[in-house]
Amino acid sequence: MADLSVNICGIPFKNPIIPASGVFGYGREYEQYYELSRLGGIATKGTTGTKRTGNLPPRVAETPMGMLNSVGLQNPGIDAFIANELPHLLACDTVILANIAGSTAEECAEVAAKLDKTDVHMIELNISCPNVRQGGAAFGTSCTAASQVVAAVRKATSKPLVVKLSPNVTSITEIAKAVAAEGADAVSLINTLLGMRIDLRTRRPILHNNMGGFSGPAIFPVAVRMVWQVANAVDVPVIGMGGVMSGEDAAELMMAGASAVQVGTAIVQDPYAPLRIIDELNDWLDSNHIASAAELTGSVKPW
Amino acid sequence: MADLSVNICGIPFKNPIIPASGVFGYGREYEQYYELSRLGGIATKGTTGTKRTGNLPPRVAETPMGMLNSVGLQNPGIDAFIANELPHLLACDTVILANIAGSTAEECAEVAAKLDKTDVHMIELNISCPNVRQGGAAFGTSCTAASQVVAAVRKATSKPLVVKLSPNVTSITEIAKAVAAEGADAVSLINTLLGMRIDLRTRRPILHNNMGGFSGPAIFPVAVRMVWQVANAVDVPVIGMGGVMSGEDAAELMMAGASAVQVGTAIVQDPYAPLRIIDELNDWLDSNHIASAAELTGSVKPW
Amino acid sequence: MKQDKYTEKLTYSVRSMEQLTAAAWSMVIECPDVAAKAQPGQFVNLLPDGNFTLRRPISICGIDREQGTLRIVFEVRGKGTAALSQLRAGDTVNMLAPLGHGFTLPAKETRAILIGGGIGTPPMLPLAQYFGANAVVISGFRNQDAVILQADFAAAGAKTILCTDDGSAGRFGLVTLPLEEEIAAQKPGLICACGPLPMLRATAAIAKAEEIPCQVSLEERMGCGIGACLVCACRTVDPDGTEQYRHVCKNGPVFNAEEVQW
Amino acid sequence: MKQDKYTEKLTYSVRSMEQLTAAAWSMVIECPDVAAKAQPGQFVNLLPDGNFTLRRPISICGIDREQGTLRIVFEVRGKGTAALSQLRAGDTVNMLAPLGHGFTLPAKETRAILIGGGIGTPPMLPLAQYFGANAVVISGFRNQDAVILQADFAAAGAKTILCTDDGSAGRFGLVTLPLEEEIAAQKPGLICACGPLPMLRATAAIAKAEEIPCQVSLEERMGCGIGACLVCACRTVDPDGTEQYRHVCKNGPVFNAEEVQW
Ligand SMILES: Cc1cc2nc3c(=O)[nH]c(=O)nc-3n(C[C@H](O)[C@H](O)[C@H](O)COP(=O)(O)OP(=O)(O)OC[C@H]3O[C@@H](n4cnc5c(N)ncnc54)[C@H](O)[C@@H]3O)c2cc1C
Ligand SMILES: Cc1cc2nc3c(=O)[nH]c(=O)nc-3n(C[C@H](O)[C@H](O)[C@H](O)COP(=O)(O)OP(=O)(O)OC[C@H]3O[C@@H](n4cnc5c(N)ncnc54)[C@H](O)[C@@H]3O)c2cc1C
Ligand SMILES: Cc1cc2nc3c(=O)[nH]c(=O)nc-3n(C[C@H](O)[C@H](O)[C@H](O)COP(=O)(O)O)c2cc1C
Ligand SMILES: Cc1cc2nc3c(=O)[nH]c(=O)nc-3n(C[C@H](O)[C@H](O)[C@H](O)COP(=O)(O)O)c2cc1C
Ligand code: FES
Ligand code: FES
Repeated sequence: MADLSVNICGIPFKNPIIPASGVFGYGREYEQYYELSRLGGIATKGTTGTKRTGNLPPRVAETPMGMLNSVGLQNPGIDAFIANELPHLLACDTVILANIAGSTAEECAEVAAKLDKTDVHMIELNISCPNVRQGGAAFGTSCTAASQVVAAVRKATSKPLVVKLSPNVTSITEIAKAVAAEGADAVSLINTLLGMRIDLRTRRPILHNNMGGFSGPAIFPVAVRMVWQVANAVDVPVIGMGGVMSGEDAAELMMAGASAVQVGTAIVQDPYAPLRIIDELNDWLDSNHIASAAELTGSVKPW
Repeated sequence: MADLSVNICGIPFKNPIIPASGVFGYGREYEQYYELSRLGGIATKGTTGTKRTGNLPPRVAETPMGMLNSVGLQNPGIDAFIANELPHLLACDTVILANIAGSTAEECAEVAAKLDKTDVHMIELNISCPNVRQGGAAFGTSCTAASQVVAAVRKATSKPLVVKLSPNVTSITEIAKAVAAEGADAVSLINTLLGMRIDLRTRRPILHNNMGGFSGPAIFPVAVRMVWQVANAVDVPVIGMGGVMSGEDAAELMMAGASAVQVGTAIVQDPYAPLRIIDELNDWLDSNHIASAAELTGSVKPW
Repeated sequence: MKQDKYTEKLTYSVRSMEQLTAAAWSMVIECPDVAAKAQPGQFVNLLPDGNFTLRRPISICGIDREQGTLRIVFEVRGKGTAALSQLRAGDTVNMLAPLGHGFTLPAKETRAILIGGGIGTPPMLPLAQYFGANAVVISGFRNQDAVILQADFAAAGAKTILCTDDGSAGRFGLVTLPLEEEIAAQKPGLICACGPLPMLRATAAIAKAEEIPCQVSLEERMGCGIGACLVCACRTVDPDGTEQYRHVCKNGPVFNAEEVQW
Repeated sequence: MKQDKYTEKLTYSVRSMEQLTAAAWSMVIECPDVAAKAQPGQFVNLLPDGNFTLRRPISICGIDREQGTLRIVFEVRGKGTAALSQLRAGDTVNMLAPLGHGFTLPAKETRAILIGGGIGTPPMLPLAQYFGANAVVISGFRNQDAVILQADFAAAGAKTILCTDDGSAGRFGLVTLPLEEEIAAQKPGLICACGPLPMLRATAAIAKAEEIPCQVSLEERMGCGIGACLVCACRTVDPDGTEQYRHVCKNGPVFNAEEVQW
């Protein structure tokens, strides 16, 4: 039995496996399958300043070893989250990362300020959300916009702040450096790539939103590459994700530089995925005589 | 039997299926399997001003429904290509797209100028090659560098010029518009994404180059998305590629906006892939009572 | 299929597999734990073998608590259902079930009209078995070759009315005509329907006009199937008129027809 | 497996499948067209069923022109070879073969020393059959449990020398010791070797020092397997000293030891 515990920004995690934002809701649906306390942590569904109804359906499409989604940040708003969901989550004996988003830096800061007054453990700021002030391009695709939103949120909270990066950029290391410079305590990556599928019969895009977020095993090599690049570019810890389906995948992302690993699409496919991945990671460590998961972080030896 | 012929920049193609640059060499290895005249066209291995030996092995890794390569543009140089390979290719009764690359705009222009004097049908300029003048970032990742190299090549040749775009950018439409403005007659996309895999046992990246080009079915949804975005942003024809494995995939890329489709990784897996894809496209058109493949181009009806 | 202790929890045996038409298959799955809880209108979510990312939702067509089995009937549409149609007795299948919110059933004595269109007919069978002779099952199909489950409905004791789009079997035309006739003959206490959206919309409109309670089973592309990923949105209206998205996998697949924003 | 006319061309039947050790399997494939052309040292490129992008190269271990079959022997290393090990007699396999440049063989009367390390031993068998009593086969394995093909080598009439890293079977230690002894006993006209790189390097060094022609079969991760994609690069030196990359799948897998940049 290897030591699976990791520590990120001073917060201890039992193990490095965390359901990713958006696939786990607020955890309630999974309690019928297992106790949430077995998880390293939980990243909650992205929450905005006010309630959002999300995009028109269809919101999901399958791709070779992947999926597209266009949920559009459907959520009840930060006040309802704090009132109805957070107390239950905080009683679950696992690390809660409240994932937040907004259309303006002010909205993000306001959401963060409200969370700052709660006992939530960490805030994960998703900067892939379209920035209404800058013509709808995501905050996460320009260093200026990214810096600006992180600066605003940083002022609003003293909680450990994880900034979640978009992979749809020319240089993710530039964005990572910009958000670290503004006081991000950690970065998480990757959010979804942008993809599209067309229904040949109807000649309509499968998603009503035409394009959507591309996740799952297919994107794993992009995740490994970006985690490696970012871990070598910034001094803050990296939480890795993107296509992790097995304990070995988690180990690979950790070697690339991740201190912990989030799991998204794997859970959409199988509610037990995080538990299986924790077990597989432990088994892999044991059979390779590695005492602690934390030793893996950044241990790749580049050529 | 549907009409499979398409026309791009005034060049008639028998059918829209073209082996992509880098997987088909100069066609010789495939002649033992079938006559090259059955193909819509052939995009040849990327050729540079002088001979390149390429990167150290290992140069290939598998990923979920995809692969990474780091060949590093191994090629005999433009003079040897023109002397030893082109005559044979031009005798094959199919459209030859000479794929070229270089480390400087001058190198690319010089290669194009040499091809301009040959009977090659089209030049496909790969701008994913690292630009030595701009610190190694690919030409294809900045509008300025992309414009500059296309302008130089445009001056060097009056052949139909296809510019092959990199997907590793924040906005592929900006790059597409920039190269169209400099006189590209068509664009082709997508080149490989950038990915990485690690060998867990040795803790070494599988590729000696650490990172490599990510291709195959996994990237198909990114290709569909980018082809759709670019086809809506520029007036020049689009040649689509990225993960096409079947006639239906080809039809999907054409609906998204492609006038023809290149096939890469599918051929690495199966030498017969292009013939199978031509047949499947024909069968799909027939069973959907569509008279001509060209009708598909851009026929998606977005929501 | 991977065999770890978690995957085992979702692994069940195929008891039998029968081809009903060129495209439709009937599968009986051994799953005592699921059969014990399953309710009419709920669905199962199957992960086909091969490189599939998403599960495939299929309605429950039969619940046999004694045998500990469920029956599903599905049509081959694409790659996933094609892979499922390859399964044979003794094979295993990865299934998350029972899922969703099923039909809310009044007393068995209620006169109920059950409407199924095409591959929407299977979830009507457990209802026909429940209401027995008090049920009228109106099923519509493209043509004779697509007709399924008529003997099962008859065996349940229900009055069965068959329609086809081309008149090649049963009555010619849409299911709404016999529906109106049956309502005229004797107003039912409940209408249940599953099938293509235009059929559901027309049925809901008739039920509303006649003030008959109506429950419909909806379809939407799904991810998790348990209410967490929010991809299976469906526009609904609250009694106070506010529109919102609810989720087919958790709030549905069965909704009261008035809840749905048609 | 997809069944179109192109895939059919690459689809062959498994005649038999035998497990040799915990990890190693021997497969006989019916492929008269391939067997007719195959040469010792060439390889086959197999696409396992499932979601694999790349084929798996495996050396030819037996060529039976009369039966129209090839034999391969492989070890389960990862997912691809694990999938291949699931195949049984009567199953089909997608194979591109024969590929590559094999051994260049002098007269059968030549004294030849054939060196195989671990899963590098299989390509030595056709050579042992060719040289018969003139061959000395020196095979090295991790331990007793990994030993394969010794009876086959003996049946070919070759002198067989077995070594294991831990002495659990045959001689203790590396294959280079018996190699030097055999050279000392009678200088051979050819050394052929396949196995781990350090073994090949050491063998090549001895052959060079003793001025004995030496051919080695190399491994490199592959794509197309036919010389087009250029991923399977191997550093070689031309006689004039210029270094270049050649390709294991087309110029090799068998190279003259002096060509290789060790
Ligand atoms: C609650 C519910 C109950 C259903 N019950 C039945 C049933 O009893 N019998 C039956 O034959 N079919 C039923 N369906 C439809 C069935 O789920 C689809 O036909 C099936 O998912 C198609 O998968 P495929 O791989 O064959 O098609 P593909 O087109 O290859 O599937 C690709 C993707 O699209 C999704 N998809 C495609 N069509 C549909 C659809 N109509 N509804 C939902 N997702 C779709 C798939 O789940 C998958 O994610 C039901 C759907 C829902 C939502
Ligand atoms: C010319 C040649 C002949 C070979 N002959 C034999 C033989 O006779 N018997 C035998 O057991 N093995 C042989 N090998 C090695 C065999 O190809 C690999 O063990 C096999 O590809 C591993 O695949 P996998 O899916 O099990 O492993 P994975 O690690 O899951 O494979 C992932 C990827 O890595 C590649 N890969 C991994 N290891 C190797 C390797 N050592 N060489 C080449 N590619 C590799 C695979 O092809 C695949 O692309 C040969 C290799 C070459 C190049
Ligand atoms: C259905 C779905 C909804 C998602 N919603 C969110 C979200 O609200 N906020 C966010 O930061 N990421 C969201 N994501 C992205 C995931 O958290 C994760 O970054 C991405 O899916 C890559 O990981 P994976 O390949 O393991 O799924 C969502 C992903 C999916 C599939
Ligand atoms: C082994 C290999 C070598 C390649 N070499 C080149 C090249 O020299 N020039 C180029 O423009 N693209 C090159 N590519 C990219 C392909 O032409 C194509 O853009 C990419 O692989 C996406 O298509 P696919 O998914 O069908 O493979 C190469 C791809 C592979 C797999
Ligand atoms: S499918 Fe995930 S919420 Fe319905
Ligand atoms: S594997 Fe393609 S050239 Fe060798």
